[in-house]
Parts: sequence; C-alpha cells; structure tokens
Amino acid sequence: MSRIGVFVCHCGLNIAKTVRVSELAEFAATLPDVVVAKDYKFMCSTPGQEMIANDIKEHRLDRVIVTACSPLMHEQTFRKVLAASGLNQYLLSIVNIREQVSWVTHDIEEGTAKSKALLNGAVNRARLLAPLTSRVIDVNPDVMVVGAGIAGIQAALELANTGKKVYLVEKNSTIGGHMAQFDKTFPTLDCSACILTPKMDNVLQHKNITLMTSCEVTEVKGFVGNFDITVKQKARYVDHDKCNACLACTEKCPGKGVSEWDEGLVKRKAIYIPFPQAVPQKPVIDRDACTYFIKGKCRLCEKVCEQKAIDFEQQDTSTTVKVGAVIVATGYDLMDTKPLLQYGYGRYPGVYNALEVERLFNSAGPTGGKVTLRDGREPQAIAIFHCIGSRDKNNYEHCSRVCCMYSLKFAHLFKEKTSADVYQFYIDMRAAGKGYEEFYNRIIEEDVKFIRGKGARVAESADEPGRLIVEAEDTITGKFIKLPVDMVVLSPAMKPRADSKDIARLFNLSTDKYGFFMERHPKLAPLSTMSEGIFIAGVCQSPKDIPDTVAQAYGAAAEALTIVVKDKLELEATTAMVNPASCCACLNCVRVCPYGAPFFNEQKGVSEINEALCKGCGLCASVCPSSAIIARHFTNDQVLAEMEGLMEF
Amino acid sequence: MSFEPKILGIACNWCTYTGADLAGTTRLQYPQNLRVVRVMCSSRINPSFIFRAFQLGADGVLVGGCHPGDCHYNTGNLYARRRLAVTKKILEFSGLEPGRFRVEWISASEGNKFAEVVTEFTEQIKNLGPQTKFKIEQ
Amino acid sequence: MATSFKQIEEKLKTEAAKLLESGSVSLVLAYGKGYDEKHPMPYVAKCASDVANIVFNEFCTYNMARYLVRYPRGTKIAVAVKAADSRAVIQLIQEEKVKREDLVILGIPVSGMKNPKTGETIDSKTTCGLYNPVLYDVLLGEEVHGQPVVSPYDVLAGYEAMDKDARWAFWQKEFDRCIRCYACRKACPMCYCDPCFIDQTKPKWGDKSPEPAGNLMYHLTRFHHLAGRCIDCGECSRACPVDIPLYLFHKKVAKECEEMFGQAAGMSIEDKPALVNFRVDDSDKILE
Amino acid sequence: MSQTVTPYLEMSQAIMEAGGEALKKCYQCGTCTGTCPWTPITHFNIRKLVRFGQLGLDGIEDLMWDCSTCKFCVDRCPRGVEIIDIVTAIRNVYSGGGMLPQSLRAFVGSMSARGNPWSGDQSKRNDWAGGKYPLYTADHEYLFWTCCTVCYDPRNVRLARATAEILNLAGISWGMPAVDVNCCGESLRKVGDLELFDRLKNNNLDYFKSQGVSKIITVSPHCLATFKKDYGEDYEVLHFSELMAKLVKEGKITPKKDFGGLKVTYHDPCYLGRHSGIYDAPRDLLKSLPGVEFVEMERSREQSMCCGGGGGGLWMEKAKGERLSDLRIEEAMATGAQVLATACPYCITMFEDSSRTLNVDEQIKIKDVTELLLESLDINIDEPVVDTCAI
Repeated sequence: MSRIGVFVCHCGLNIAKTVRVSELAEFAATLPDVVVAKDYKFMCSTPGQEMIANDIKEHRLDRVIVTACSPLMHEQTFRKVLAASGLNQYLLSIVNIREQVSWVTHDIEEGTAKSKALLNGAVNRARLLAPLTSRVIDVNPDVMVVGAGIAGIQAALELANTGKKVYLVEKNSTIGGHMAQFDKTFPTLDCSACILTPKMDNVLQHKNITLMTSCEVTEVKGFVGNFDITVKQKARYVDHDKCNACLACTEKCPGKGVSEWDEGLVKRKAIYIPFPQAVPQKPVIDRDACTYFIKGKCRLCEKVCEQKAIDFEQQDTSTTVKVGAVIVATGYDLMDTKPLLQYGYGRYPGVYNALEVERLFNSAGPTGGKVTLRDGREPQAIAIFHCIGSRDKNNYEHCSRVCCMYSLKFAHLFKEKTSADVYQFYIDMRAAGKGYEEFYNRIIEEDVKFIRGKGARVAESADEPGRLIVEAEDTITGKFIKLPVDMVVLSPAMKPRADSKDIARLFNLSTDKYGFFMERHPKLAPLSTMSEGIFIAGVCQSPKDIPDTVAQAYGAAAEALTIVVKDKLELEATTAMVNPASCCACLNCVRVCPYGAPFFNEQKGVSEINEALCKGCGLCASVCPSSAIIARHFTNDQVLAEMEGLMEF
Repeated sequence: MSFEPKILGIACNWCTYTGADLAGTTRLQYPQNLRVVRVMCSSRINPSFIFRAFQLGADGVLVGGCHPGDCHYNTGNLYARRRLAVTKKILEFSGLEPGRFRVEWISASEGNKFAEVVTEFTEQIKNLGPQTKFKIEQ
Repeated sequence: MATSFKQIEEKLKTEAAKLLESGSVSLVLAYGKGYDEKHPMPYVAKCASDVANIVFNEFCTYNMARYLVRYPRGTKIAVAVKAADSRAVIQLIQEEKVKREDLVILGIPVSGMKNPKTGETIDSKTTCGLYNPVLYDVLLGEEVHGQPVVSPYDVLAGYEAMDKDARWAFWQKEFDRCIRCYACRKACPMCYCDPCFIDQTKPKWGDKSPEPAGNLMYHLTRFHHLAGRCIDCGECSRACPVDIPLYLFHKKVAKECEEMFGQAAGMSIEDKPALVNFRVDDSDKILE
Repeated sequence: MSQTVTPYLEMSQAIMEAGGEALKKCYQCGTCTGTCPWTPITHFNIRKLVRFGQLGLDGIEDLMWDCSTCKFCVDRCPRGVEIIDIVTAIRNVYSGGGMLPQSLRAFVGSMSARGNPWSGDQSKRNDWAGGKYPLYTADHEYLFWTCCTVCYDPRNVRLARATAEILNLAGISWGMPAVDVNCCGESLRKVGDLELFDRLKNNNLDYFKSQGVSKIITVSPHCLATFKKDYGEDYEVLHFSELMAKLVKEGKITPKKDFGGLKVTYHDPCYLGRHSGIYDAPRDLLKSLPGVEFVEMERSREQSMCCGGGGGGLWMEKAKGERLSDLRIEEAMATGAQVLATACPYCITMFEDSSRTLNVDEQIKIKDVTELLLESLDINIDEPVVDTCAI
C-alpha cells in the first residue's frame, strides 16, 4: 500500500483556464492509495513547495505527484523538495498538464478529461516507483591528451598550468604535428616554428606534463573519472635517460631511411631526430632502415656513443596510466592523390602535394627553403589545384576549409621566392575568417592569376620535355585552358588519421563515414563526445585552421577540467541492471549498448551491467527477450502500469 | 456523439517529448486524444508495449523518436527503427489495421511537426473507427 | 536421385564413432530409436558403444541444434543437421551461444523427409525448402540436386492476399485453439530463454492460462523475438498438438526481415542478428 | 544584341521532369568541360549546357547535340551529377518541340517505322545468317542478341558471322532472335526520344518473356548497357568478349594461328568500359592470341577517349578537325600498332570512316577483337555476303 499525495498546479491561469483544476484534485482523491490531493495557484512557488513538504510529513506520504508543467521545467525543483523532506527524490512523478494539455487546447472539457487520464496513469506508475540512489565515485585528478600536434600541446599546457598532471601521448618520436612542418601560417604569414617551438619546449620543461613520445594507446578501460589506459612505448633502441643528445650517432650512421618529416622528399639516417628543433631532441632508430637490423652487423652508433645509450635489445613495453578525463587530438592525414590518375601525382615529378610544398618553403626543409623542382630547376610557371578530393562525392564530400587559404599562402611564397607565374584553379574562393578576405585581396594584388574552374587533367608536354600541361575550363569565359607549367601543386582533402577508427573503438567514440570523430552536439557540445569524460579537439573532429584548432584546445582543456576539479562525481541513478535469475545469456544487451556498459560474466554465465558506463537509455531492456533487464525508473512494470492508467479514462 | 479515439503516444525524452513541449509553448492546437508516456529513448520501447497498448484498448499508437543520426544515445533510434518496423509488420499480418500504428521522427525543434502529426493521426484513427480486435473486453 | 537414408545412417554412425573414439567431441547429437519407426527420438551418443543406437530415417525431423545450448559453454559437440538445422547452428554461432570451434557439424543432405503425423513430404511450404546444409564439417552423402527451386515464401501468397479482417479471423481462430503447452518453444532451436517472458510475473505480460488475450500476447511477442532469427525449420508447427500453422507467421516475418534488412537468418556466421543491428542507411520506408 | 535574360524556370522544371533531376546538384566547377573530349576541338561546352538548363535559357539548342554520352564527365564529376541524364532530358524536351536535327530525322524515322536505325527491311534482319543458324527457343542457353548494326551494316555483318561461328566452335547452345524484334533503342534514348524507346523496349521485353529468355549475349556494348541499366528487368547479359575470355581461360577454345609479331592496340568502347566496367576481358583475349604484341595507347581504360559514335553521333555529320575518331586513330598510330582493335560495331564504323578519310587504311587496320579471335581459330567466313543494307 502506498501513500500518495497529488498536487495540482493552476499555474495562474495557464493551466486553470482550460483544465478544471479543483475537479482534477477531487478526482485524484478518489483514486486508490491517494491520501491527499490539493490544488494551488503556483506549486513551484515557495508556499507551494512548503505545502508539499508539510503534507509529506503530515500525511506520511511515500509518493508525490505534481500535476503541473513539463518535467523538463521543474522536475529538479520538486525532487529537491522531496529530498529535503527525507523522501527519496525518485519517488516523484510529474504530470505535464500545461505544455501537453492546457496550452494545446481551448476546450476545458477536453483539457480536464485528458488531465484525468494522465493523472490516473501517473498514480498507477507512482505505486511502482522505487527509491534510487546515485552512486558517487572518486575522481582521478589527472588527464591524458592523445596526440601532440598544436591542439594536444595547447590543451596539455593549459591543463598543466592549472596544476593538473597531464600525460601527453604522441605516436611519433617528436611532438609538434603538422604545424611543425609548415614554414609560414596564413593569413598573417608569421613563422610557424617561431610560434610553435617555444610551446614545444614548454611541454618538455613543464613539471606537470609527462611526455610520452613513440607511444600508442592500446587499451582503455573504466569510465569517466576513472580511466585505466594502457600505453605502449615503442622501442626506440636508444635509452633516452642516458642519451645526452650529442647526436654523434646520427653523423656516423650509414643507414638511409625516408624522411617522413620532409614528406619523403629526402632521405634521413636510420638513427635520427626528425628535425633540429624536435622535442625530445633525442634520436631513435628506424628498425627498417638500420643496417644492423637488416644485415646483422654495423652498430657504428653504439661505438660512437659515449653515454652507452644505444640499446639494440630494447623491446616495446606497456604501462597503465590512471586518469579522470581524456582529450583526443589526433589530427589528420592528407588524402593520397595517387589514385586520381588524371593529376599524375606520383607519375610526373613536377606534381606535388601541399605538405611537400610546405617543406620546400621551409628553411629547415630539403631544399633549405629554396623552391626548386625535383630536377633542381626553378619553376617558371606554377598551377595550384584546389579541392582535390574535397567537395567530391567520389572521394570526400566535405570542404577541407583551409586549402583556399594555404593555396593563397603558397602563391604568395612562390611569388616571393621565385619569378614564376602562379595560377590558382579553384571552384569557389572561401575566405571566411578574421583577416582572410583581406589576405585574398592582397594575393590578388600580387598578380596571381585566378582561374575559376576545377583542374581537370595534368599531362606531360609533348613539345617541351619536363614541362607539364594543365587542362581546365575557365568557367567565367567558358574557354578551355591548356597551360604549360613546370609545377603543379595539389591541395588534397584532409582526412582523419588512417587509424582514427581504431582510436574511436578504443575510446568508444562515434565517427562520421570518413572517420572524423563525432561531437556530442554540433553547436552546444562541440568538444564533448557521447563518451562521458572523453573530449576532442582539432582536425580529428573536422578540418579546421590553426586559430580554430587552438581555440578548441583551450575549450577541451576547460571541459576536461570540469571533471577533474571535482573530488567526487555523482553518477546517473536511472541506470539499468540485470536480474541474473532471468538472464538467458543471449548477449543482445552486450551487442546493442552504445556505451559498452553490459558485459558477459563468463563465470556466472549471465550478463552484467557496469553502471558507471550506463546512461539509462533502456535499449538493453527492450532487446532483452527474457525481461531480465530492469531499466530503473522506466521498468517494464512502471511503463505498463502507466499505459494502463492512461487508457482507462 | 462522435467517436473520440484513445491514442497512446510513446515519446523519447530528448526529441519528441521536448518537441511536444515546444508545441505547447508556442500554443499550437491539436486534438486531445493523445496521451503520452515519456521514455528516455525510442529504443526503450519493447514490442510488447505496443501489443499491450492495443489490448488495453488504444485505438492508435504513435511512437516518436529523434531523427536517425540525432539520437541522444547515438544509435538507439537506429535499433528502434528496425525493431518497430518488425512490430508494425507483425501487427499488420495479424490483421490489425495498418494505420493504427505509426512511428515518427520529431526533433526537439519540431513543435509544428508534432502538432501536425497528432492532428493527422487522430483524424486517421477517427476514420478507422474503434479498435476492437486486440481490445480485451472487461 | 532419392536420398538413401540407410547410407546416411551408416555414415552418421561411422563419423560419430570416429569422433567419440578420438575424443575430439564428448557427445554426438543425433537420432535414436523411438517406439516405432515413425517416431524416432532425439538421441545423444556419449561413447562409441552408444553409436549403435543411432538411426536416421525419413521421420527424423527434429532440429538437433535445439539441444546445443543445453550443455555448458565449451563442450565439444558433434551435431547432425539437415539443411534448416544447419542454419540454426549458424544463428546460434552468430548469437555466441556456441562457438564454431567447439562444434563438429555433420551435414545431412536430404530430400523426402516426412511429417510423422501426416505422412506428408516436408518441403518449402512448411520449411525453408533447402535440401543441403549451409554449413558443415562433414557431409554425410551426396549433395541433393535437381529438386524444384521454390521460394519458401510462395506459400504466403494466399494469406497475404486476405484482407485484414480475414487475416484477423484466421489467426484468432488459430490462436484461440492454443492450449499453451509450449511445445512450440520447446521444439524451437532459437527459443532458449529461461524463463520465457510469458512465464514471468514481474512484469506479467499476459495471462498464463489459455485465453485469447494471453495467447495473442504470447505468440505475437514470440514472433518478434524470433524475427530475423527464425530459420524456418518448421519444427514449432510439427510439434504443435493442435496444429496451429505457426510457420506461416514466422515465414511472413522472415520474408519482411529479409526484404528490409537484406539478410536471411542463419545463412552466414559473419552476419549479426538483424534486430540487434542496424545500418545507418536503413530506409525509413520500412516503417511505412 | 542585348545580354539581358530572364531565367525561364518552367523550362528547367520540364528538363528535370524529363529525367534531368541532377541539374540541381551541379555547382559549375567545370570538371566536366575540362574532361570532355569534345572541349579541345569544338565549341561544345557541357557545363554551359547544364548551366543553361539550370536557368532554362535559350541558346541551349546549339549545344545539345554534340555530346556522345561517353560518360567521362560523369565519372569525374565531384557532385555525382548524372550528366547524361541531363543531356537526354534536354534533348527530349527540345526534340519534343520539333527541334530534332536533320541528320537524325532519318534515324528516328527508321526506328519508328522499321524498328531499326538502318532503314533495313525487318524481314531481312536475319539474312546475314544465310539460314545457317537457329532461331532462339527455350531449349537454348543463350540468346545471341544481334545488334541491328551487325545485321544490316555490310562492314559489321562480319561481326555477326564471326560471333556465330565462334559460339558454335565452343559448343555453346544459342539461338538468334526472331526478325520481329527491335533495336535495343540505346541511341534513340540518348537522342531523347524516350517515348519511342519505351515502345521498342516493351516489344523486346515481350519477346524475351514469350521465349523464356534468361541469358543474353550481345555483340554491341550499347545493347549490353541498355539491357542492364535501362530495361529495368533482370537478365543475365554478357558481352561477347566476356564470354570468349572466359572460354579461352577455361581452355574451351584455343587460339592457334600465330600472328607473327602483329602489333595490336585496343580502344575501349565507352559503353563497354566506362558504362559497363569491362576493361580486362577484351585485353585478355588479345593477349591470348599467339604472336600478337599488345600495346596500350596513352589514354586507355577508365581514361579512354571516345570515338564520337555514341549518343546519336554515329548518324551525325561532323566537320574535319572535329572528329574524335580521327584523333583516336592518330593516337593509335603513335603506338606503332598495325591493328586498332575494339569491341563495338559503332566504334568500328567510326574508325573505318576515319581511316579512309585520313587515308591511312593501309597502315592501320580496324578490327573487332572477335574478328581477330576468329582468324586465330582458322575459320573462314569470307564467302560472298549479300548486301542487306537498304541504303
């Protein structure tokens, strides 16, 4: 037997105009188990709340029904009233007779009748409500940042400056990401290294940052506040604790590897640091290029190392790190343009992709900052093709957002460093950003030729060996352009890292069809994900420029902080649980849960639910054929009882 | 007296229920035959809820969820789409009038759509007349 | 070519003996003698000497996949399966009730199985209409060829053509005869819930005694639970003591699922059960 | 002349309703024009055609007949615009208004009156066979669908006979269609006469059904693509080159004759390559011929050039310097090939014309892969052929 109190709100005339509120209260009083039923002008007002609190005490109520506005409005208000009166807050039921009754009808008969039905349903359900307790958990105050490009670096520094301990995990042997490859940044044309390397150095020096280069996350367990993350340290074959960065080894090494840093334009040693300002500035050995690993002898580096830091026996190792929140900032790759045969990338030496050109401009790059072709000539005419693989149904449908601007930057740098004629082949010029339109105007005035038409084909010139012919329509004149050039620059689509789907699986993120991570809400929660405690920043979410990436990094740091500043975290109480006696081990719950909360307990032979991961959607309960799963606060019984009540009147 | 059907609505908390609130906030008018049960996600809906609703005498059942792709729980409504589609086929093959069960994706911003759907569905159920096949006579 | 039941029986015995003797399985699910030739029984051979009791004839209709879930996970089992039965095995593998590596599937290609009750030949009208197992380790006979290819859903045409009221009248009449003996779920290889939803008291989904509302709730919900999983062996209907043509409803649901989700139950161990799966591009048309 | 125009949206609506729905998608990047083989040599501008269509502007009439539906632009289009559908729709809307060019009138007239494009007498459709081959019955495995062009065009009749002989040699069970079938209608559809196309299609579908046809071999890629994509029914349709490549691979037929180092290049017919995705079968066939040295042209496979014969081009006159087939022959000769092989009767016709007008017909021979295969099998079909063409 329950003792239910029903409180009907007039909401001034908002409800009372089209629902006979006193009649509703009288009706409530006739329902079984209802021991008190009242109506009042404003139930959410202080006197209204006090009335409920008093009645809870006076009538020893164990269930409260407030018949008023939408639960999305005042459920929390009335829950607090219950809690303050010593009643479990989940023993409250709200009947929405304002938004879903009085405001959507003019007919007081209809309004009253519908309200009665809704109230009857609520009383039915209220009898079956159970007290629920929220679980409170301790929060680990540390944060992990995955990916140490500009986004990861910025986020790590922000968090570390607040005093939080940060693990910064980077797959490569140095931090810096793509930004460290650039020479200048648009639209201000400031030097990329000048603004980035001080930050890289800060990371290295910061006492709160544990830098983990040549590392990859291999397993993520736990949940918000308490993640256990396994990180694999790939063998570097150099003991960085002993190495004093004299780099004598790199001078002597006879091995030759392809320089990833220089986009394969040049070779590097087998023991190497990617570039002079790399952080950490200590070498690693590329196993695939090392003479010793290939042929079984050499070990020259070992001989010249006074610190005895070379260790050919080094193995991959794993460590587990405990953190309360994670920021994923894994960045992007450029699309491989080789399959687009019409552009001849990889076939004609004069065709470059954008990152290769970034390296050509860079004074630390393969040409020392001189723009020369692979055969050493200076180009006389250069075509820049926009939208290669972007805005393209056959490849990537999205606009890569930065190509227009960096293509303009290229044009400027070409003009600055060569005497070449520069042509831009574009579809639309997108210059929406602070100072971007101005930058566009500046480049126009530098006498760059703009051809409004997408580059269609690159072919070898029949007449002049080594030259290329680019073909496109100038859609403004409708003329077919055949233009001899020496260099073609492709601005390819930005795509998520090749392993983004693996990262998504590890952290239980969802991705779009290309593998960009999905944010929780495109406008209101752009940095959170559907996985509580995991945040995203930078291009791994969608293509964006450096200013936006940095802004996101600050935001993600703040988001992570909202979790790790607290000692304790209250978890959702309306979670699901398994009644082991009814579980038939069909594993449907395990299959469907978007959060990986249910798991199969091999020993007991039944499914169980990790309530810390559960968000209370109830999907598992509906796919459970033997009704073994109890979706708290929305149990089968409660829903059926409510339905029964609704259909009775 | 004209036939006033009883229609059960089951709406997800995040989209359709909120959309229904919006219809109220903007004072759109629609017939009062619908009584809504709020669940957290359309994927919470057990097929047996639907069968039971008709047994309880519902003349129509309207399920509302977030648009596919916008589910608050990522993928809940994508499962719901399949499961409710099968529910519908079962109802139809058993001989229930196909028009009595309907699933609509109504977002939190689609108060208009909520009102339109309810109006149209109520009209449709009125035309179908009382549901007698599943209903358990007391 | 007519199936030689005797030959299959011999091969079944040989394989069973071999497997049990070598210890590669601890039991063999097959058929044994019943009280007469028309009523063979499910039989579990546990050692080589049991093998002599194995029989196979045209009345061995039981779907032995039904018994796989009775044994603890990890038990090494050899199971004799006909075409539809093998689909049940595949479905159970999809549902991770059994592991492929724990099974030795003894495939029986066979045409001309007979319903022991009616003596009628069993074909696509009441089953999936396949003759050869979809998945097996050992095939106990030549593959069956040359049988007419008929869609297992052709039999539905008449029922689909009925108007809604006629369909309702038809099913009401059928379901009203249900005595709730639950032979259907006992015979079903995919009905492994314990307890079944209908046996529960919290919530009480429907009355437990045979009455129309509870019967309707039981059967409709069961059809939903088997949607995308029913492999159309027809055992439920053959087991039914009052001859309710449950297979018709199952076929209809299977047909709709196949059309909507592009996969038939138990055809590939790579598939995921259709109703605990989705494609982002599933069409909203399926809800119309 | 004033440049003022007003968009005429009823016209663009009419185009969309005639199947040019894709008009809406185009963002005018010019990839199509940059890709189109006609752009460098004529005034034809496919992007402009689409643009005029989007706004329903006048002037479209001068643009719409040049497209040979080679599908190169469609494959490259970043927006996935079905440009051929737009061209077809525009032609449909305008030719409905009586704007069919003179050169196409005889073609459409013959299609309407005789069911084939060559003004051939319908009763003589199977005369090429000289009574040697059976009509298709339900007992046959394959219907060998003889394209109208191989039935009536004297040059291409050789293809029909070659195909028939090879089928017999390989022991394939086949029959030819009855004389009352029609042209598959592919070119007719592309010149925009959708109504007449439906008539021809339905007549052929009736024939397929009445004869219980399930597997079809075509000699023309145009029939192949049409049966597969535009007939809306599911038949197993194979191009002859696919079947032959399979038979050679399986050892069912073995090319014997040694060609003694004959240099052969291959032109991908648009309807076999880009439209149907068949690139390897004809190449495999050529490579299986003893003593054939196979060379590729610069533009091949997915990037192949068009001969200009598609989309009604076969029946239209083009000025010298504006013929794709001329360019293609030059490209073939640049490889040093003695034979330009292809696998489509339209391409054969276009190239034969060009090789004669360019006066290179002695230097480079135009052959269908079927003819080369036949030669290698030592079958002689060069007995006198009756000229069945009525023109």
